[in-house]
Amino acid sequence: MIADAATSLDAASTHGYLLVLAIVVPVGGVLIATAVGGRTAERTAFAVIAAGLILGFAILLDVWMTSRPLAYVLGNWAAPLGITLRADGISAVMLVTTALIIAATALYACADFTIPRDGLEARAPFVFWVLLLAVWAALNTVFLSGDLFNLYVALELLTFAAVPLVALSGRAEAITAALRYLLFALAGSIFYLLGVALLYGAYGTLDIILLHQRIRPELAVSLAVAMMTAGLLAKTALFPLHFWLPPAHAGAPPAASAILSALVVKGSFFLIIRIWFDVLPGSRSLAAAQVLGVMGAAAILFGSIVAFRQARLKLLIAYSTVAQIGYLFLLFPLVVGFEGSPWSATAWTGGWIQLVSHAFAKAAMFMAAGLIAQALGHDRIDDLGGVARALPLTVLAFAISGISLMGVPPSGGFVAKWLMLSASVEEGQWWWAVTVVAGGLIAGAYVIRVMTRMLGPRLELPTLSVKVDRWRQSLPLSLAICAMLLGLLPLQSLELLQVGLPHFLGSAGR
Amino acid sequence: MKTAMTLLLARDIFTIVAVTFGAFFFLAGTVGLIRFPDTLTRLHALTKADNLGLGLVALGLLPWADGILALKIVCVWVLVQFSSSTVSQLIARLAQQERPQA
Amino acid sequence: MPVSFVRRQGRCETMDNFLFAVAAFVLGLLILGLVCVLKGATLADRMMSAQLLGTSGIAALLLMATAVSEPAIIDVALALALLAAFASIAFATSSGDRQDRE
Amino acid sequence: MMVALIVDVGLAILILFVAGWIVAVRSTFAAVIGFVVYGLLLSLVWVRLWAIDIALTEAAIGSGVTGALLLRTLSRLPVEHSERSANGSFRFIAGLFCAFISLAIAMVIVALPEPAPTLAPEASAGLPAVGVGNPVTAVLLSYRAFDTFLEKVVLVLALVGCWSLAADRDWGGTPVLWRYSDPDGVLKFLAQTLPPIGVLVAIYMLWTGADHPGGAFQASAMLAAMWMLTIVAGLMRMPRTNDDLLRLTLVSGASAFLLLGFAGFGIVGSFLAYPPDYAKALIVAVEIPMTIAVAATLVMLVAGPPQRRDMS
Amino acid sequence: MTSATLFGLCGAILIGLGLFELITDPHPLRKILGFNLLGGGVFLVLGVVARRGAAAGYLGDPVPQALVITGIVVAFSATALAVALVVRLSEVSGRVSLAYASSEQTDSDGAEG
Repeated sequence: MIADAATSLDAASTHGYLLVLAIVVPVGGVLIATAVGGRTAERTAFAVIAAGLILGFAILLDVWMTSRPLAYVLGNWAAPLGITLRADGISAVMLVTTALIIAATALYACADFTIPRDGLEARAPFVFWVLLLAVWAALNTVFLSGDLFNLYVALELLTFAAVPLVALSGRAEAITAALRYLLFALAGSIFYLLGVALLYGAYGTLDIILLHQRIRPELAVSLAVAMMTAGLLAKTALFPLHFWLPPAHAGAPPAASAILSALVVKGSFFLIIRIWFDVLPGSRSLAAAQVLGVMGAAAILFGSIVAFRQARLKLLIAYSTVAQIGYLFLLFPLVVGFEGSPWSATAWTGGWIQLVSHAFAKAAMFMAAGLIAQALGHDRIDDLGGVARALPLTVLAFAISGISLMGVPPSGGFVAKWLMLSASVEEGQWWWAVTVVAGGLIAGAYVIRVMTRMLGPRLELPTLSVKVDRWRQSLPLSLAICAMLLGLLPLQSLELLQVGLPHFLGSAGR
Repeated sequence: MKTAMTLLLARDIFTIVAVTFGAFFFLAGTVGLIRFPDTLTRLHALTKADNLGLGLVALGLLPWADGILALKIVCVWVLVQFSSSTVSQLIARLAQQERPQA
Repeated sequence: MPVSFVRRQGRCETMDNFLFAVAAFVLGLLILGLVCVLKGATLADRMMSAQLLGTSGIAALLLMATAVSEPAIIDVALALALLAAFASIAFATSSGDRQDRE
Repeated sequence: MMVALIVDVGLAILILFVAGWIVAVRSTFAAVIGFVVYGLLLSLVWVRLWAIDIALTEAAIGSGVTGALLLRTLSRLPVEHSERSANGSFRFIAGLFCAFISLAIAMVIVALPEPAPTLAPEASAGLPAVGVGNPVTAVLLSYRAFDTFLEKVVLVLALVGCWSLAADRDWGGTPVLWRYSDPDGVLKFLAQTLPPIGVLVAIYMLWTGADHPGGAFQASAMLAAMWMLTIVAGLMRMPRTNDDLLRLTLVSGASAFLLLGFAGFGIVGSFLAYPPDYAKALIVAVEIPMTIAVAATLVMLVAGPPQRRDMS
Repeated sequence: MTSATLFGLCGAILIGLGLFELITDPHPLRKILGFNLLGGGVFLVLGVVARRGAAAGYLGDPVPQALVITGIVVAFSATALAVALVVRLSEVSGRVSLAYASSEQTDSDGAEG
């Protein structure tokens, strides 16, 4: 498939302009919102969201129908001199996931970040709406760009959009968390850039497909990929580089936490996948993949256990993100270990379902936690008693997302973990299977711990400090249901995930 | 032919002499900076010597540049002269403010 | 527009080497002076380092520009002349601001 | 050329010395000054690597604007108390780790392929279609214009992020650069005489950037420095952050790019493509708002979040 | 050894020094300086790649040169944002330190909005 794409490198697809629009529309929104400010920021955001949803689905549909990646050559300058945008199966899936979650978050955030009727611009709403669009623009660029340096600029765009969201509350802890996050992210992207520099020095191109054709196994490549991976791991917050994540994600406003945990960390993960499976030639190092797998396994166990011990709901959810990121990295040993076997395709599909279902479930969880904290005025887990009666839909949303995180059928999390489990057993890498099961059990423990408190009898009457609208409660619920529905998708449709990929996978997913 | 050669030689010698003297003034400025006892005298040593040094270096390089480029070199020198003389006044003021405390 | 250096009109490699060597010499002095200045405790001393920086850097750039016959390097020197002045002013005035505050 | 190599060795040693100084020195103020020196030396290195465009950028940013930014920061922080991480063994292990990384990079650099792969011929071949003579400008504004476009957005976002750190009540207020009493009027004199020259030089750089080293970003840094000078001297006022004109100016660079991109859609059939006959004119046309926008952004970034100090 | 290789090695060492400062110095402003040292080293490596790619009458490959210019602008923006965070942190908490106030869990009420 990659060979096909390369021969047609200069021929832009008929609907390639969709890719440009997917990036440029949110960027235009950022510019308009910044320039005009006031109430326009919010209105622009919703106009962009409507357009973005349409664009996302249009791209997905095109890739699905044609089973070929979309491509667009910017400025008519073909690679290696110019930049090409490409959408393969995984980009299309991520585009739609992002659009849906951003849309839900925007609806959710309306109540928190309304711009006052008098039209006077206020700090938090202005910053939130501008940066929401900026995060989206950055993520879409990460998913669509086919050029390693352009991806660096996109990564920085993502950082610059995400860090102020963390600091939005203005409290000292939030600012500390934001500063730590920024320093980690900057160090990460500068090492990514170093890898890009070394690859250019060795092969004279930044285009992913051209690089794939030219690259040979040698020292420069190993070092460059190691640098890039290490840098991106710091941004993805894989154990043991996760320290910045829990305070940053827990300290942000709930709408921002949802975006950060569900989407932003996935941006850098997506890039690691690009480098490992699109840039590198067939011979990937199994040893390096095993190292990533071990770090992922450690993240699962560590993150789950620490999550279980948290006293505050938002921190629990943030540590659960650390753990769930770990699952994504099991993809490396499972896919690299048995390239060409159908089981590697199984693991591949499992990894992506995990990513998407975690995105939905985690966004839903943070939103639910935000509503609970708003209603009760706190988010101490021990004092959640009786909240189920006050906010039934919210608690239901939390429960459904919890089911997906645990990996109980019929959720998306279940399918993901089941596919990974079967791949690791069939490939004889049973230790990953043990980790997956253990992680699921601990996740069950922390979700059940929270649920028993929520459902349990109240010790005292929960005093609702704020009344929460029912439609607002329905937003996390609908995201949670999305995570659930992923488990019911017919698996044939998941071949979309392999469109445009190098043929390292076996015939088809099972 | 011979005069041309002499002229070229004279140009070389001019450059070497001017640039060497320029470098010498830079050296003198630095020595002053190290050896002089208090801030104001150090400031004096540094600014005077360095600006003279830069002027001589620029002068020595002029024969190798033609037209607008020579003008640019002169501009650079004038600009440095101008800004450094005023900035050193700012520094001197600060040094005076500091003195009672120091 | 004759914006160029007089290329190779009787200029020998020795001259280029000489100019290079002077550039290196000036840079060496720069570091020497800088270490001394930074050891000094007063703000004024530290600000002098900015001055020193500007003049020496510009001199080195002029010398290098001539040695390699690249007129665009003079533009770098021109930019530096203006921006070094700005940096010195920032040093002098913002540090004063700090003193006033405390 | 033996002497040139010796100069390069000397330059490399100087840079490493200054970098070591920045790491080792206790006083943060001294480290900041060291960093300005580092920028200057780097721009000399860029000259030696025949990258004059980068040398100009580094001189403008490294010694000018970053210096002002860091100094302003120092003047706003409480007096430093140098706390060193006492953990010697941690420092030792970190040192070993960093040395290992340096070594690995060095090994790869020494082993880079010969002859080196390059896009210089392609860049050169494309120049007639772009209409400019400076290949770096062609890369920045045509071949990889999308990078430059996103980079302008990065600048806008950095500023929004910076403003987001204001206190709620200060939103829409005016950022403060720093104040200087200027008893002798020396600063006023400088602020009246230097900026005209600086603006001329900026225009020259923008203009010459099409065919020779120079360009929009270097010109913006120059404009920004001159603008800050007049503000510090009290000759101009800092604009309010909710000023409509300021907001429009800040986004005008990226917006001009966006419009140009869509024009390319309509006229040439590709986003960010230039019609061949008007390429150079369009490039200059987009560079002018870009220069002003970036200059304004740089000034606002140095000044920091808005404040409302009604008492002064 | 050519000048390009020499500066490449210089860049490699700068990367190590910058990373060391970034990891070990507790003062956030010094960490930011460390990041900039590191960035300078990485840009130098790119510049060396450019210089080695001299061809077609150019003394360097213009593509990596342009990348460095973009990179410098991005690094400056990053520095400005980081520095603003440091200043705000010291205004809000009176400290210039990356350590959290108490333990990781703060004892504030945890309510948002």
